[in-house]
Amino acid sequence: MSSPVLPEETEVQLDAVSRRLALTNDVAVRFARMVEIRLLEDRVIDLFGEGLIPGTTHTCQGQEAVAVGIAGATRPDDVVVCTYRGHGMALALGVTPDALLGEILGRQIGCMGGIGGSMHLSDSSVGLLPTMAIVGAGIPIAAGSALTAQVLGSDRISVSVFGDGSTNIGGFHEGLNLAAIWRLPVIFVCENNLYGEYSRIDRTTPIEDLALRAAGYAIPSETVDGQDVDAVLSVIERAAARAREGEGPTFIEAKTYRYAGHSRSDKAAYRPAGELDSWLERDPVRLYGEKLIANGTLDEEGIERIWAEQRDALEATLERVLASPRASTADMFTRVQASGS
Amino acid sequence: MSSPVLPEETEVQLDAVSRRLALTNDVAVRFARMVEIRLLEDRVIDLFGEGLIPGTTHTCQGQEAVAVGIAGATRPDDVVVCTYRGHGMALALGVTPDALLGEILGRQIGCMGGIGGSMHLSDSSVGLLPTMAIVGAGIPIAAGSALTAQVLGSDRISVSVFGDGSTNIGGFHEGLNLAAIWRLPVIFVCENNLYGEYSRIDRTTPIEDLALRAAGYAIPSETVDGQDVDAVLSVIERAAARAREGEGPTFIEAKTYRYAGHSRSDKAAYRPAGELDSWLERDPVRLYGEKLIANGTLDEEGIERIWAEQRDALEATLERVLASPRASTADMFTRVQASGS
Amino acid sequence: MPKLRMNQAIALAIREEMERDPTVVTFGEDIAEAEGPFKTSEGLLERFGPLRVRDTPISETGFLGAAVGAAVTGLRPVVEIMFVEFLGVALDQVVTEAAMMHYLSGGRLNAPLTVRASCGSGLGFGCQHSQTLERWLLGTPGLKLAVASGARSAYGLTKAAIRDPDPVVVLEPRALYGRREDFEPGEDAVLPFGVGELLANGDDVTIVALGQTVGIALNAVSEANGWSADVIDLRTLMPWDRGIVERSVARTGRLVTVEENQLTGGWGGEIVSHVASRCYSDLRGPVMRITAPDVHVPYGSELEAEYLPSSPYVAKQISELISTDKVPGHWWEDTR
Amino acid sequence: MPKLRMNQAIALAIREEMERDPTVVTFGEDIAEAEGPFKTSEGLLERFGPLRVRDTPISETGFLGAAVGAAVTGLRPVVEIMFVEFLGVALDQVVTEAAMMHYLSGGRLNAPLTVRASCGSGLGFGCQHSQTLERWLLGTPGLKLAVASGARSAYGLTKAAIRDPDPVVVLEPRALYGRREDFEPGEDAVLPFGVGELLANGDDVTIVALGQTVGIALNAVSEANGWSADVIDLRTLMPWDRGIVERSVARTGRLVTVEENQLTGGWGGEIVSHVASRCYSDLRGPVMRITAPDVHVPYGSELEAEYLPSSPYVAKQISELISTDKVPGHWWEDTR
Ligand SMILES: Cc1ncc(C[n+]2csc(CCOP(=O)(O)OP(=O)(O)O)c2C)c(N)n1
Ligand SMILES: Cc1ncc(C[n+]2csc(CCOP(=O)(O)OP(=O)(O)O)c2C)c(N)n1
Ligand SMILES: [Mg+2]
Ligand SMILES: [Mg+2]
Repeated sequence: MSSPVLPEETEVQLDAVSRRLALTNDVAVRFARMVEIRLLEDRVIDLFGEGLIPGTTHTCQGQEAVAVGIAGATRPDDVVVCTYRGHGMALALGVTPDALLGEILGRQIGCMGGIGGSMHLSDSSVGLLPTMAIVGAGIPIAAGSALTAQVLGSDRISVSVFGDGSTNIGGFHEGLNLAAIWRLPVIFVCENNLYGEYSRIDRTTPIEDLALRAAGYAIPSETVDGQDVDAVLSVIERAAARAREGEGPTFIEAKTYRYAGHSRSDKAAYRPAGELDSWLERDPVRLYGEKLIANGTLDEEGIERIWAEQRDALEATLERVLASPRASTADMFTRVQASGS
Repeated sequence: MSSPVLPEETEVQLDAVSRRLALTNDVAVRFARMVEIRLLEDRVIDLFGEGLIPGTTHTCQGQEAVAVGIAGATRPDDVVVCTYRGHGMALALGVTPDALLGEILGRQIGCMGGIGGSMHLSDSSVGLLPTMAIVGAGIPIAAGSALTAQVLGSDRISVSVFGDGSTNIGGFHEGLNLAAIWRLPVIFVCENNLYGEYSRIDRTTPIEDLALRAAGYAIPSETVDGQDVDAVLSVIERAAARAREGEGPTFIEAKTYRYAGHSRSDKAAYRPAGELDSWLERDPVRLYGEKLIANGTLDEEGIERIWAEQRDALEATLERVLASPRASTADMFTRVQASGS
Repeated sequence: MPKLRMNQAIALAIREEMERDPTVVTFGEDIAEAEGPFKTSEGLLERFGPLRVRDTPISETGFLGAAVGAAVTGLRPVVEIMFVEFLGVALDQVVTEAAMMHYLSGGRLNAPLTVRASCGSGLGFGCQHSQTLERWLLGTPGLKLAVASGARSAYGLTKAAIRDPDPVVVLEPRALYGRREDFEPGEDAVLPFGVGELLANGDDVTIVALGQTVGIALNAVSEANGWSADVIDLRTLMPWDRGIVERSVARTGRLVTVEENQLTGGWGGEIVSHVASRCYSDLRGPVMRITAPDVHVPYGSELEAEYLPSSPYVAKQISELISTDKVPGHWWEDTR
Repeated sequence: MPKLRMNQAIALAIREEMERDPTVVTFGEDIAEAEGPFKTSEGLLERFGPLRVRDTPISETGFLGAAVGAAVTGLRPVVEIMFVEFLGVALDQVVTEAAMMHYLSGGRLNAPLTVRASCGSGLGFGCQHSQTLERWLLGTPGLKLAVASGARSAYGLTKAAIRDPDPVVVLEPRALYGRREDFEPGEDAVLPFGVGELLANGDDVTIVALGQTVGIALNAVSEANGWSADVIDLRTLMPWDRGIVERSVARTGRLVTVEENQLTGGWGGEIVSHVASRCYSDLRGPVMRITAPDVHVPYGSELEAEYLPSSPYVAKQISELISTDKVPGHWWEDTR
């Protein structure tokens, strides 16, 4: 599990790894993590609304199962490259709420020191490469991190997470082709939440089944219900096994939905009436809770307790973060170059 | 046939249009044009060998049928966007050998005034947009010229010509997707000559049938024998009809081969033994000559005469061009901006 | 006189040009139905319909390339790049294709294409969404480059860009979209390229500013103590108005550029070099560039405010220059 | 001492670094089986095999992005961009992704990536294959930028780039690939970044050159009549050696930059601005930039030769500067 990308481990980083392992090993933790993501995202929207945060943010309510499924099916020494819509993925991978909210709120305890903001998360201890704010840029980067594993002969894999809208940019095409021709151990996960910004997918993409595109690179593909965490988990597990066996990339389309608008200022008025409601009927957090009750892992009360615990924890975190020091002027200068500035 | 892209017509330009119409109307001219291309390309290689020309050149011996087929199936007011491997396409569209050799030899009579060189041809009188030397760049540009026809309500179409290697660059992906979603009147013609520079297609592209990629944009596709000028012609005619009817883009893969290396300095040692020979057996110029004899259009002697005429014409052209003035220092400055410099 | 926000002024400029010339079309990501992420195309889809006002896929190379192809065949496309950084995935189409079309057609084709891009810091968007990046464009033969400094200049430059026969990039400082300005739209408000504007008059120094720093420079001058300055809004960088700068420096004897860029590679170097070279005998002190430090744009209101030169800082640096005839250190030379 | 061509020196540098460090890999279009379009990777595939030496599809965004991902996870990729213009389709990966990786990881990750790109005029490749384009890169925080001026500096800079923890772009003037130079390869020949080299000594003027103009400047000096010059090969533009330039100007009192770029937006503006600003009191005459005109690089040997500043032209301009203490007009100011 040790990795060449890991420098000295700080306390927070160790914490991230244990959080990750807890999620891998315990389905109740998996559920709790989904709750954590949901609550935190809702809170972030509020914080922006209250004017506490400058800039923008992209939340992922409704997409929790994809993030938790990916995290549950991979190892902390695997690499994940996701996007500006990365809070959920980061938390699922183990990034602590302190580090995440710290970053969003511009604090030094933020996972990149509070000078990146909501779109720029990173934690190498759990394999989260910096989340990039340029659509498509992360796709070839994920291929490249898989190249490292291939060249060094390790069985680490990479996961590239991106949206439906990103399948129209050149980096998608080039990244998938390169991964295919080099047989790289990488899984491409397209979170098809039906929208790229304010545009519905059918207005920008002339096909419905994105797997057709994978065929253009001879990459095997699967489509999965993105609201079902176990379904996501098992499709990723299969793809990860293929990748670790040297059988190359897999393309996975997870059908999902984002409840909030594209970013802080978007009220999502462009959505057809009823669309959100019909997706809410298949809410991934509730569905998973029901499943855990059905199979006897938890009872109603256990579910309620998890919600309550997570609510309390979030408020405690927020208090800690708001009391912690902001990024300072010096921080602007010290991480521009690895060779010192 | 008049076009908003046409400024004042010079003699040479008028000549280009008549050359184009001659090719459309007369199969013997079509054959003569293929001979012209073959001879000129061979001569260009010699000229470079003799040190008469600086820089590089990309010739198209073996691919004549694709160029002539496209020219024969389209109108002079349609738009064609091709690449640095553009001599054949330019001649087929009507560009005169004087304008072409003039450009290659840096003369003011060159089709862009002798300051562009072999990779940069252009003649708006026959719809040839400037040939660009950046792989893939012309693909969205062709889509854009089709957008003009769509917006202005004209029935002009655009043809985008590019190589097999270019199907791996982002501009290909984005250009095709945009053309599909906007239903633009454009035909994408991929000249699959099996190589991108020195790399055989199977080493860079994980699929054999490039039409699979078109499916990723819901673009209908056809594969055609690129050595058979009539086959190319009819596939383009079908696609052109679709485009003019408002039915959107078509993707055509023309299977062909380049006899020479990628560029002036390339001896093509990377080719498997026998590959060139097997393609030479289906030489497009010879095949077409045989067909014209078989159907009684020409006899052996007629074929010979065309070769001889074209040989003489080429030498005469070359003499004229070499005697004509070189581009001058002032030419460097006068065409940098349309608004004057 | 209507008081327009800068984004409204831009939408008005595009609308008027679309009325005037049926070959003007506009497209970009979410500019049609959603009327633009920054509301710079409000009302256009409704007025001109989906043939001329289009949303695009997330395909900067695709739609910029399409704009190039459309421009050389008879349209005048106005395309929006949501954040100027996104040009990084498609720069080729602007600087290597569009800018060479006239040249590569032997002077026969024009590429009358307008690329609008929001730019700049001040809104907390973080390092990949807060730069100005004139440097990617400055120096490209065949291209023109304008930078808006408010509603009035955005209106005038956008209209001029759309009418121009050459490809033009217009940068729009994002932090100014919401600011209102009084001005009279119309033909007289069209701003010619290559003509700077003198916004304040003074004797001791010539300040050249652009985009977001125009307001900063004007504020600095209003706080000036014991000195006065010419303040020039350069408005276009390609071409740039050598005459207005040279004439002013001939009077003031000093030149200061105020830019939003990092120090290295910014446009200020071009102006300063020209003056130091060609107006040497007019100078009575060193030329000076006031810029941001050579770092990524930090996130967070406070740090971002420190990053961008502030009016008090500009005033302080200029005071020191004038009183000592030496260029004072940049603020970060002390800090670090 | 072996007499190596510049392309051989580059291949040797890569080979030695690959021997030294098993995490060094190299890829690009036709660099493996064909050993590079300019033969800069001769022998590498044979020596290191297809896992570490790879041909890529024509996908600059794809393979540059892959290099970024590989770099932050433990490899040291050396990627070739055949002609620097091709960065236009993929600039994002270098300046917005690679250059920000260290910053965006809170300082935890490095992106030790070397991008090699051939550049420059002189071989008749026409306007889309003959530029230098430092301007696309200069000023990008987090990025380093080196320019080779011959076999020796190409060798030393390439090795330093591969060892550097930050992303580095090394530009290789294409016209120099075939030129031979005598030098001793090895550890001592590794060239540190940010250190210029004084190649000639003189009293009257400091000439700063880079890449292909280093040889041009040296020739100009050898033809100089009545004056002598310090000639500095700047070698790296990010960081650039302020010290060597400042010290020289303090002695000579004059600065001239000789660049291959068009006038506007070239690196010379950065050097000249710094000196005009910070070394003002050392100057005894105006600073001067000698450049190409603001046009596309023309095709054809004669025109291309006119485009690039020649040694006699450089000598003439400097003579005039020294004798008149005025900056003479550029050649094209008379011509047009
Ligand atoms: C190259 C580039 N173009 C445009 C944008 C602006 N942008 C940010 S997110 C986004 C939509 C992406 O949609 P999708 O890929 O479906 O992901 P989602 O936001 O739905 O998760 C756009 C257009 C960008 N960041 N980068
Ligand atoms: C963006 C870009 N990358 C690389 C090149 C260098 N290059 C020129 S031609 C070529 C091969 C293109 O192959 P293909 O598309 O099959 O066309 P063909 O040459 O076979 O006609 C390459 C890699 C380029 N011109 N532009
Ligand atoms: Mg989406
Ligand atoms: Mg090919």
